[in-house]
Amino acid sequence: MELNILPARPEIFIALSTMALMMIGVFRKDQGMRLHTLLAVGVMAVAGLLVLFGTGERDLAFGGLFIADGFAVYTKILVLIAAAVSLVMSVGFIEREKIERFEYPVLVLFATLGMMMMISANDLMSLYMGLELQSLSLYILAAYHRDNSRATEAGLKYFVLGALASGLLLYGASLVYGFAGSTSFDVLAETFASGEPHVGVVVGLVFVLAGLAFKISAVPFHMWTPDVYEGAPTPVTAFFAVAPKIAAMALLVRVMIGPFGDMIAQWQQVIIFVAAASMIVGSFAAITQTNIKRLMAYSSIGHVGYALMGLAAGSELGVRGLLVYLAIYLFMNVGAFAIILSMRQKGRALEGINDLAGLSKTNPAMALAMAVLMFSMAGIPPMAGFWSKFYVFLAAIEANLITLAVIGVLTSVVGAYYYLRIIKVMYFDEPTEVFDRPVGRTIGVVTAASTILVLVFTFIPAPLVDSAGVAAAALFPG
Amino acid sequence: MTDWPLLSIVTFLPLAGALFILFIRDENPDVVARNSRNVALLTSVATFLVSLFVWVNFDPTTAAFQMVDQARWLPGLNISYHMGVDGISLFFVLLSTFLMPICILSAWEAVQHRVKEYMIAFLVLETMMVGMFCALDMVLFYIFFEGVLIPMFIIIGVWGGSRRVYAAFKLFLYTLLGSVLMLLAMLAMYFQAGTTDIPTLMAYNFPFQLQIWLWLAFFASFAVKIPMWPVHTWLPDAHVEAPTAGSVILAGVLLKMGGYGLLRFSVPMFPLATDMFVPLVYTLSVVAVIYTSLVALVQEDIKKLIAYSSVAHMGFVTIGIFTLNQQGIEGAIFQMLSHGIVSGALFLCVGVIYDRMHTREIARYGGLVTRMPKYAVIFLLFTMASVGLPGTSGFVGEFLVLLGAFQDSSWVAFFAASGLILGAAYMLYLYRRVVFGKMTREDLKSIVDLSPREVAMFAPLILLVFWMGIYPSSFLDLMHASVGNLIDKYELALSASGAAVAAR
Amino acid sequence: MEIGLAHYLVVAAILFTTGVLGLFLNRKNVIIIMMSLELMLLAVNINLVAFSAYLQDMVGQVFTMFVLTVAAAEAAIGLAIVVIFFRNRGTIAVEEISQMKG
Amino acid sequence: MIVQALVFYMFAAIAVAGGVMVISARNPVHSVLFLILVFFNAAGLFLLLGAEFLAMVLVVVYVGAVAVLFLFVVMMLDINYLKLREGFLQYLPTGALVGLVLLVELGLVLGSWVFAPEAPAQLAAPTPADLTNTEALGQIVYTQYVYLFQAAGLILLVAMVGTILLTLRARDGVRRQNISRQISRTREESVEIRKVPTRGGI
Repeated sequence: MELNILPARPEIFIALSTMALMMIGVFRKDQGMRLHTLLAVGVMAVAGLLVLFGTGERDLAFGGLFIADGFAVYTKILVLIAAAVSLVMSVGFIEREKIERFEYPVLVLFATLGMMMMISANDLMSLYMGLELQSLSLYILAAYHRDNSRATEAGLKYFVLGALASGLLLYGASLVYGFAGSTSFDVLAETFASGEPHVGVVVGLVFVLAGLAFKISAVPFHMWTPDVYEGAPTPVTAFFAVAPKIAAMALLVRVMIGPFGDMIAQWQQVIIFVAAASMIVGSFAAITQTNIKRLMAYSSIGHVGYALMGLAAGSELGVRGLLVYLAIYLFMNVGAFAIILSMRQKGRALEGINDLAGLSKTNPAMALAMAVLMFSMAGIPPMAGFWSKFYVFLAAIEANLITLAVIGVLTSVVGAYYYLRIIKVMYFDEPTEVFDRPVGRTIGVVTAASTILVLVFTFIPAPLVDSAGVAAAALFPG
Repeated sequence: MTDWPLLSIVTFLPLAGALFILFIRDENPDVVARNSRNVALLTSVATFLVSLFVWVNFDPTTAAFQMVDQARWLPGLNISYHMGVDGISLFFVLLSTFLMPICILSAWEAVQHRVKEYMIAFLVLETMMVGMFCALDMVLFYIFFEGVLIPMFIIIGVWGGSRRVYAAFKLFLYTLLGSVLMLLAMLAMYFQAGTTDIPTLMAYNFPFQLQIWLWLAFFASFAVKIPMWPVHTWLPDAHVEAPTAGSVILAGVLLKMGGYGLLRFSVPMFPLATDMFVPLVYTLSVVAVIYTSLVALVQEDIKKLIAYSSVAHMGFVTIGIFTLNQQGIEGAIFQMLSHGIVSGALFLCVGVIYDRMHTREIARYGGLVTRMPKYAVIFLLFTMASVGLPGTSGFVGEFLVLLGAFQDSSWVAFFAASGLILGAAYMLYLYRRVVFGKMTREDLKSIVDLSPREVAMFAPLILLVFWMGIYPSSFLDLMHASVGNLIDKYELALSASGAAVAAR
Repeated sequence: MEIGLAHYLVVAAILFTTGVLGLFLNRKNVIIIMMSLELMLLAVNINLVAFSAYLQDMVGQVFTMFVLTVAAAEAAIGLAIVVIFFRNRGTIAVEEISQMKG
Repeated sequence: MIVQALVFYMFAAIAVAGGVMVISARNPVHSVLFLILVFFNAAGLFLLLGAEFLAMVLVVVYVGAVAVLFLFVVMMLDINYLKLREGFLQYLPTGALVGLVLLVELGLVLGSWVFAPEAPAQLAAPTPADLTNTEALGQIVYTQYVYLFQAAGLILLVAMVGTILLTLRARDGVRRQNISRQISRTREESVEIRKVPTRGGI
């Protein structure tokens, strides 16, 4: 039996260095997390290089349990960027809240490792293990601020619903295994390619879908999102909003297009429904929110709906649209959360939308960045957010999903309303008090970088779209 | 000079100016404001000068697109960066670049807070407007078309009147709602025709069923933008709350985007659907002309009155476009240009007295002629132009539209003509109430006449109103080829489909 | 009477349903909720082992083994979160969990 | 054969009944005890299916560790459990109905279970005939599935880190025995000899 561990180099590297980081943390006496954050980001950077300079070809490791291909390269890079940036941003916040422990970066690393394992899963079992490694780390991170009752409640809710999702997913996986006699994606794909699958498999597929829908917080499995986003410490929320979403979305795409690719007739309707419902709930429920973290939660539900539109199309164009969407979603969210993280007055963290009042006068640069990001999230050209929607709508129209596309554009108008509300608060309202100056430059750099990326994408779309195209092509051989 | 990417320069020069202003920094806010104003004025004047080169280089003998820039843009899709002008779009470009320096001048003293942001917003707006008129790719067009909303939202929301937030949201959401459907239609066209290139699509024959849906989707967007009755309600709000320069641009250029869109997309790309929907458009336009004129008569707010008059005038434009003959369409284009200048000037006139009295209520004014003779003359001139007095630009457009309409349907012409009379009524009524009569208010006694800066602002507008009114050929001649081509293709498509039906 | 695969699957289905029901009926008591989760995982395990036996394949049992491992880890973390939640609140009732609607 | 069926029905019935009791018992301690009962019977079902190793693991790990952990937490947290049961009956009818529907549906699907025709040919690890269950598992878990084995290790590590991070706290004001200090005390620092003058008081 061929093990061939080389394609898993980045994962192995992260696993080993995370353990090394834990050792360092245990033997060092002081409680600071700066050193660990720095090292963790270094680890992610090296892992990113290992991912990038892998072959990029389809390659199996560990006897087919693990797959490295173009799709994995693209999504892993996104996940690593998301994790590294949100980790860097969080240092200032965590230090000010006096909850710094070296375990924080370590857990982020473990979660990232889990995400990469999910992305590279080529077997129901490795899917499950990756998912759980990620989820367990995230449960802990959600409750990380253990003396804060909101954070612990967020952790508890996230745990209960996440575990429920895992249970549903597993039950579905067991049925799929029971029918096909295999858990390997390749074998499953072959089995389902030939003829009508047994109704038990369809039930299993629905259970798997439900479990994964929980992880990407798609409607109707979204209830945990607002509470967890609001309750968890803001840096953790920033992390939650991007990295796990991207990873779970990538996993969903791989599972649906790979092993269940020939069962599209069975899952397409479900995905269409989930996408439409997510867009509707995400836009309408966000209107009445006053807490910006809650708003971002509903916003992310809506964005998941739009991205799912690409999957609903079930085509290579659709997957490419989804991948472009994820990348742009990443940059927009990272930038927005950088600004949310710097919302502080007199050492107290603020979370109300109205606390942004008059930001255009007190901090014009930050307000401008936030305005650009909000317009982008609303999907107004020429910001990048428009293109992310453009590519998924393109795929939806190609696949003749006209109704879904119409629902999409109409909800995007509703969504525009609440993004505009933030701009209105910043630009049209009178300022309250000035925010504290952020410590260090990281927040500023992250904000500026993401804003510029969002603006520049219109002019230079090729690099991102091309690499997304390569990644999508990896899922559609031949 | 022709080798230069002239249109790209005209489009992106203001953006460069905006970026430059963005980086102006100084301890003293007055210095920042002064520098911003100067840079903005310089940039907009320079842009106007460059756009004059476009006019000079324009070849009136051909209907093809000229001064074309094309570059690879979106990978994997047949969507490119493609710019060019023809006889239809040329003057809209010039109108935008012409009005912009005037807008900036008008805000010289009226805008005192956040000058830097104000100038940036206007320059970005100019880029979007010019780009929209030059774009020869649907996706590119859409980006500029939607992008206009961003600076407009900020302009109304930050520097607007008391209900600015409501007006800004209404403007944004209304127009966005209209245009997202257009986006879907564009994507559908992409999959049907395999490209989003406008010249290619103009030559493409869409199936009739599809044409109807696409026409409706495009119409949803353009009707909101024009605005046509009954989706015009955002316009009075936006106009009333917008700052003077915002109103000028709104009336002068933004409303024309809808009319331009009809000429660029609906008529040439969906001729069969256009033919089918002519009665609908006529009905809506006639209702708009008469209804909004009546509404304008009873307005208490000067800006609101002019806003409703804009809706009525744009009703003429849609009538003209859908007559689908040479006079009608040229008249519509001419009417749009004329309305852009005249209504822009009228809003400037309102701005002048608003800056002094800080009210737009008609009842608060009266007898201005005694204190402001220069102002009274200029206001009269533009009122007359708006009414359509022969010799002014307004006459030519309305006359041509009526001429075109008469060929198609005498009833439409009749209703449109009655709209003209109503238009004269409300404009003159407005003028009488504001300028004539007794000066009863104490605070009006100290009002001062136009400053040299304001005269300088109005001078080019006056000049143009007379030029267009007395010698319209210098504009109309450049349109003939393109409009003729548009109509030829339209009739060809109609007869081809008629032949197809007959052959069946 | 022959005991077939379906018998085991039905037992697992009953346990699974019981688990799901327990989760939704005991909306306030987190400890019972966690035990319901354990029941669900047990049902999955019975499924997997039954399939493994009737397919004559070891993979199902391997899967079960890892599910057991992960479930243990999950229980440990869940209980840890319950403990700190209790420390902060003095109760283990989570009100908003009642928002869950299937 | 009949014996096997009887044993199956016994295990299955007790497991199901125990499961119902887990979610409906008034006292969480009872719930935990019923959970243990369910695990024992599930282990019995595993034995019937020939999975001896997993049966043992279920008893050792689940009953020995997880269930005891539950019991420990239930007893440690001093909670008025009766209050927490409010609302249980309120939702019972709808819940039971939904559950019944789900169950019937699952039953219909599962009752007519078939394997894919290709399934026997594509087994990744067919059960070897000549090995015991434990040996067979051992032979593949460390080779074919070493990736998952390592991943499981990482998951347990995360669980350990997490529980320590969340619950361990160094309390102030708690006296702890420091043995090395105790035994390294010298006479000089511990005892002071004072000469107390007689009849003078201190």
